[in-house]
Amino acid sequence: MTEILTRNESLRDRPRFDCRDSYVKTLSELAEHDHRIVGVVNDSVGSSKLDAFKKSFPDRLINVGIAEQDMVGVAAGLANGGRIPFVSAASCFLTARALEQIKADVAYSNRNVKLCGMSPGMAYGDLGPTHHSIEDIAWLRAIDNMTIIVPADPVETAAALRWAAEFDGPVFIRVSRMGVPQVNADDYEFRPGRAVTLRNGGDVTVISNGTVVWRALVAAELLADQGIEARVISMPTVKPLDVEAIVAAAAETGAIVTAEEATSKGGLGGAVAEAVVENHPVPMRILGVPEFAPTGSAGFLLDRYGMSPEGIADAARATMARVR
Amino acid sequence: MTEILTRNESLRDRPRFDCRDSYVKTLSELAEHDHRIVGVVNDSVGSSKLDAFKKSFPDRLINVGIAEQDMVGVAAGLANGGRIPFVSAASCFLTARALEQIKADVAYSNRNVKLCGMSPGMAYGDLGPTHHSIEDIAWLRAIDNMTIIVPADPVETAAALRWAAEFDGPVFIRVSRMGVPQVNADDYEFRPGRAVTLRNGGDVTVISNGTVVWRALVAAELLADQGIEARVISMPTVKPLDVEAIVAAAAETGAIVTAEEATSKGGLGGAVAEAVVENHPVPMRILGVPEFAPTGSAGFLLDRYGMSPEGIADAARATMARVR
Amino acid sequence: MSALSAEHATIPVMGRLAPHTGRTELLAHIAEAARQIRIQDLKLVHYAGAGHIGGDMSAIDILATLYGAVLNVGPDNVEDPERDRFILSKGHVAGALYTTLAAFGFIPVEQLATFLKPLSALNGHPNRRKVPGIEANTGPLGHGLPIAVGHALSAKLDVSPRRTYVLVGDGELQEGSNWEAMMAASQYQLDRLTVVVDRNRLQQGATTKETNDLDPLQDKAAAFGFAVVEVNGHDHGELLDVLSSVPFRPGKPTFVIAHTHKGHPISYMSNNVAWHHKVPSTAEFELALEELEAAAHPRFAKEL
Amino acid sequence: MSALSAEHATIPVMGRLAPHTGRTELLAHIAEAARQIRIQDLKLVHYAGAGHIGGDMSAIDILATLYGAVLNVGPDNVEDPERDRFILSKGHVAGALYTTLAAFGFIPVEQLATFLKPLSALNGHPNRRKVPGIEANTGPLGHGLPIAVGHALSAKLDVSPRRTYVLVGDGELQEGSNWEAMMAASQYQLDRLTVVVDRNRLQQGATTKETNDLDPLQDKAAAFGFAVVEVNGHDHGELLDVLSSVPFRPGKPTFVIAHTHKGHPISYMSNNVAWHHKVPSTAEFELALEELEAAAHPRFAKEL
Ligand SMILES: Cc1ncc(C[n+]2csc(CCOP(=O)(O)OP(=O)(O)O)c2C)c(N)n1
Ligand SMILES: Cc1ncc(C[n+]2csc(CCOP(=O)(O)OP(=O)(O)O)c2C)c(N)n1
Ligand SMILES: [Mg+2]
Ligand SMILES: [Mg+2]
Repeated sequence: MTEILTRNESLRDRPRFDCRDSYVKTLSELAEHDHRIVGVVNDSVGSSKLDAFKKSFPDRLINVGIAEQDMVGVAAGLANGGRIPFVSAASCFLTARALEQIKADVAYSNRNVKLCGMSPGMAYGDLGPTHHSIEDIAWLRAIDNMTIIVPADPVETAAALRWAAEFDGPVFIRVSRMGVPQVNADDYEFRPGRAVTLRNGGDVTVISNGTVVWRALVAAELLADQGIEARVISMPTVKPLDVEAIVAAAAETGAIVTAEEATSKGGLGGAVAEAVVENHPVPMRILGVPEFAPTGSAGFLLDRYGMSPEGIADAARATMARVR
Repeated sequence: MTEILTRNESLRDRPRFDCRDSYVKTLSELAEHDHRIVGVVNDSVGSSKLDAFKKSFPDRLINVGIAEQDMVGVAAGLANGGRIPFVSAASCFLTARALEQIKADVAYSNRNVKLCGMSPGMAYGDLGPTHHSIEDIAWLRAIDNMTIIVPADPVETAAALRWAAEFDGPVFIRVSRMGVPQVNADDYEFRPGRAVTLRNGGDVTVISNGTVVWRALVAAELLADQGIEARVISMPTVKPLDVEAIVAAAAETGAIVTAEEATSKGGLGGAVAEAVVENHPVPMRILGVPEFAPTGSAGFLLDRYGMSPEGIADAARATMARVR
Repeated sequence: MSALSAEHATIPVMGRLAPHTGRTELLAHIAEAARQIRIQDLKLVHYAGAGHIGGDMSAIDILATLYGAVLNVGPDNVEDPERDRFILSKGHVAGALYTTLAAFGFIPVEQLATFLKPLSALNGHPNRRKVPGIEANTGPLGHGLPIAVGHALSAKLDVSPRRTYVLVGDGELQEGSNWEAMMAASQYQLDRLTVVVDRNRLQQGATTKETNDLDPLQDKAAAFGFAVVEVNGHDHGELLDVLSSVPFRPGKPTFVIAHTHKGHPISYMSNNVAWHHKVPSTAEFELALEELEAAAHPRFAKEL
Repeated sequence: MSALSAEHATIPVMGRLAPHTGRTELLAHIAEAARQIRIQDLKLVHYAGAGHIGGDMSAIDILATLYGAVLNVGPDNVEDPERDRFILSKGHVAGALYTTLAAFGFIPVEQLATFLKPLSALNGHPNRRKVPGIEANTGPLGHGLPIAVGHALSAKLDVSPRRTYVLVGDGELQEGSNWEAMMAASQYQLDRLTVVVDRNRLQQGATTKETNDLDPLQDKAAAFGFAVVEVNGHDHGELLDVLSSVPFRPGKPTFVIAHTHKGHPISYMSNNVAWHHKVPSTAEFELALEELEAAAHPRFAKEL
C-alpha cells in the first residue's frame, strides 16, 4: 500500500486543477502513440475541453451530435472495428441517456470502450438536478463487467487514463471539473481495485474519492489537532472494490465515514457498507447527496451536505462515539 | 406491525400466481372507478397481459410503440393533463431505456406517474442478461423522490396498486411474472415504507421481497427444524425504507440475511446494509445476482445464486456464526 | 462587474391585451415585450455571469408571441386544467423563460435577481416545483416533445380544445426521443399540438450542418406525418399567424420551422456560435444594451 | 412433445461456394440454405418450446443470402479484422441466427440442441462472448444500427473496403436511437453501410400501422439521407443483387426495405401476428414441416 504522509493543512490554499485538463493532455499523448484511440462526443467538444485533441486528430474525434444512445452504440461499433474509443460527455447525460447501451453494447458485449463522464457530481451546480450527475456511480455499479474509477486529482486522472488505455475492456472514468488540489504523489501509479492510504491513523477511517479526497485530508488535520488520528483512504476504484483495505480499516480503526460527490444511496458509501457488513461490521456514516440538490455551486453544495472538512471531521467524531 | 404466523412448509406446493394477473385485474377495477387512470405501453399489451384492459377501455390504453423514452415522457405529459398513467413495460427496458425520463420528467418534475416494471428480475431467464432486469431497483433507488415497491404476491401487488392510485406522486412497482404462492393475508393492507414481519424469531433475520419472500419463509421452517428461530421480514418498499424494522431486527437477532431477485450491489441488500452500518452494525449476508447470469429459468437461477430455501437457510446459519 | 442584484431586475410587467385586440396593437405589444425581455435577459446573464444568451435571444420572439398573444395562460389561471400548455424543451434558455414569466406577471420581477444564486428557485433550467407557470423540468435535451405529446393526448381524451406548444432547439432534434414522439403524435393525429423549432442552425459547439445535419428538415418532419410551416422566427406577425392557427391542418400535428439567429439582434453575437453560453464583458454588455434599446421599432426584428 | 435434444439438430452444414460461382448456382445454394434453416429453426422452437418463430421465418431469406453469398466471413476468418460485419439488431430472432451460423459451420450443429437450455451459450438473444460469429449482444431493440454505424466509421477511418450490414425489424424502427444513428450515418457518408429492414408490417402485439405507423418509410429514410431500395425480402435474387451492390449510391448509406411476411412461408403462420412468439403444437409442427420440406424449389419463396 502506497502511503503518502504529508502535512495537508495547506491543501485548502494549494492551486486547484480542473481534471479535464489532465484528461485532455493525457488522451492526446496516448492518441499520439496509439492510432487506435479515438474520441467520441455528443456536441461536447468544448465541455470536454477537447479542442486541442480535435486540432491534432481531426479525423479521430467523432461527434455524433446530441445523441447519447447513438454515441455509446457507435463507440461499441468502433471497438468492434479495432478502435479504442474514449467517449467524452457530461456524465449526467452519458449515464442516464445511454444506460442500456452501456449495459448491453459495452458491458455485456465486453467491448473495449472507455466511458469518460465529464463534469460529474454537482459540477454543474447552478444548472440544477437535471445536470447533477450524482447517480452515475450507483447506476453503473449495478452493472456487471464495469470498472468504475473516480480519480481524486489530475495525477490520478492521468494515471487512470493510461491504465484504461492499456486494459482491454469496459471502463468508466469520472473526470472532475470542480477544482481540486493535487493529493497524490507525482509518481503515483494507478492500480485498479487498489485503495490508496493517504494518511495513517488508528482511531477512525475516512474513505472517499474524487473531489472529496482533499477535504477528507484536511478533516484529518482538524481531527489531529483534537488528538484523533484518522486514517484517510482514497478509493479511486469503486468497482472492483478494495475489500481488503476496507476490512483492515474496520478492524483497525473500528469506525468508518465515507464521503463522495454523489448520491448517498448505492454509491461508494453503499459499496463500502456492503463490504463492511459482509466482513467486519462497524459503525459507519455515509456522506453524500440524499436528494435533488438546490441551486448552488458544487463547493457550496458539498459543504451543505456535510462534506466540508469540518463536516467530515464532525461525522468522524460522531461515528467514533458510536463504537461500542 | 402485522404478524402472520403460519406454518409455511407447504408453501413449496401451494398454487403459484403470476402477479401480472393481479396487476391487470386491479388496474381494471381502479380504472372503472377513476376515469383519470390510463395505461401506457410500448407494444407490451400482451406481455403486460393488458388485453382485457384494452377491451374495456380501448381509448385509455395508449400504445406509443417500441419507444420507451417517449413512453415515459408521454406519461409525464398525460399526468400534466390530469391523467394518472400506469406505464406497463418490461422492467428491463422501462428502466434502462427511459432512465433520464424517469429522473427528470417523473421524479424531479414530481409527476403523478406509476411505473410498472413487468417481468422483472430474471423472469425472462432464458432470454439472457439483456432481458434480465436485475439492476432496476438499484438504478431507481439512486433517484430522489421515487417510491419503489416490490410486492411478494398477488395480494400485495393489488394492495400496492390501490395505494399507488391514491398517492399523488411517482411510484415504481415491480410486477413479478415468475409464479409465487400467496404469502400475505387476504386482508393485507399495504403501507408505504412499512416492513411486514411474516414470522417472528430472535436468532437471525431474513429480509427479502418479491419472489424471494416465500423462499425465505420456507428457509425459516428448515431452520426451525434445526432449532433456529428466524425472523422473516418482507420489505415491499425498498424506498422509503423501514429503518426502524431493520434496526430492531439487528438489535434483537444480531444477524441479517437479505435475499432478492436482483443485483447484489445497491438493491434491497445495499439499502439494508446502509441502514445497518449507520444505525446498528451486525453481520450480514447479501444474497442476489452478482453478475450477468447464464441461461436458465428464473427459478433455476435463483437457486444457483443461493436463493433456494436451503441456500437461504445456509446463509442464515453462516451469518449467525459470525456474530461475536 | 457587480453581482446580480435587485437593481438589475427592471423589466416592466406587461399586461395581457383585451380579447379581440387588433393585430397592429397586438404586434406592437409583442415587439415591446420581446424588446424588454431581451434587455432584462442580457442583464441577467451579464450580472449573474452565466447563462445561455445565444439561445435566449434566438427564442425570445417566439416566447413573447406565445405569452403575449397566443397562450390562454396567465398568473390567474396557471393551475387551470383547461389552460394551454407551453413546454420549453430547450431548457437551457431558462433565463429567457424566467424573464418572460416575470414580464407577464407569473413571478415577481424582483425574483429575477436571484437567478442562479445559491438556493434560488431560478436555477439554470426550469423547475416546476418552484416556479409557477413551468410545465416540465427540462434541461436534458429531447424531453419536451414526448411530454407535449402526452399532454396533447390528454386533451384529446378529454375532448378539450386546450392546445399544446413545445419549443425545441434544432440541435436538440438530433435526439432520437423527438422522432419517437413525432411518430406517435402523427399516429394519434394530435392536430392541437404545435412543435416550434428554433432553427438557428447552431448548436453548442458548431453549426448543425457540421455536426449532424438536419436538412432537409421539412422533409423529415413531413415524412413523420406533420404539417410543416416555415416562418421567420423573429417576425412576430408570421409567428402570431401560425401559432394562432390550431389546428393548422386538421388531423395532423404542426411543425413550425422558425428560422432564427442565435444572439439576435445583437450585432457581435448574432449567428456566432461562440455565444452559446459566453457572458458579455462590460463593454460588450453596454453595446448590446444600446442596440437593444434602439430596437424600439417592432419592424427591427424583421431585418433577419 | 419431447424436449429438444441432439436428434433434433439435423441441419446439414452448407459449404461456401467457390468465388465467381454463377448466379443460378448461387441462388440455388441460398434457397436450399434458407429451406434447411427454416426446417431446423422450426424444430428448435417446437422442441425447445420457446422462440420467436414469426420473426425468424421473416428474416431467414435475408440471413441465408448474406451468409450464403454476400458476407466475406466464415468459420475460418471469424476474427479477421477485415471481415465484413453483420449485426442482427432484431436480436429476438437469435434462433434463426444460431441456425444460420450452424448451417455455415461457425458453431457445431449439435450445439443447437442446447438452445435455451440451462447454462447454454445459446440463450434467447445472441451473446458474442459465447458464440463465434456474433458481433454484438443484441435483444433490446434499437441497438444494432448505432453499433453498425460505429463499425462502418471504423472501416472508413481505416480506409478499408470491409462492409457493414445490419438487420432491423420494422417495429424496431420506432426506437429513436435508430434515427440518431441514421442521421450520423448520412453525415459521415457511410456508403459501405447497408441497413436492411425486415418489413413484415407486424410487431409484437399488432400491425405497425395500428401501433405507430412507419409509412411513408421510404420518405423517412430518404429524408435522413439514405439511398432507399425496396425488394421482395423473400426473393433471393433481389436480395443478392442489392446486398452485393456496395456502395449502392456513392456517398450515401443504403436502406433496403425488404418486404417480408412474418412466419413465411408457413400457411397458417404467414402474416399472422399471433405467431410473434407462439410455439407450434405437434400438429402445427407436422404441417409446417411438410410445407417447408415441399418448398424445395427456390421459386417458392417468391410467391409472396
Ligand atoms: C441530453 C443532452 N445532451 C447534451 C446537452 C448539452 N447541451 C446544452 S445546450 C446544447 C446545444 C443545443 O443546441 P440547440 O438545440 O440547437 O439549442 P440552441 O441553439 O437554441 O441553443 C447542448 C449540446 C444537454 N443539455 N442535454
Ligand atoms: C427496447 C425493447 N423494447 C421492447 C422489446 C420487446 N419486443 C421484442 S420483439 C418486439 C417486436 C419487434 O417487432 P419488429 O421489430 O417488427 O420485429 P419482427 O416483426 O421482425 O419480429 C418487441 C416489442 C424489446 N426487445 N426491446
Ligand atoms: Mg440551435
Ligand atoms: Mg416486424
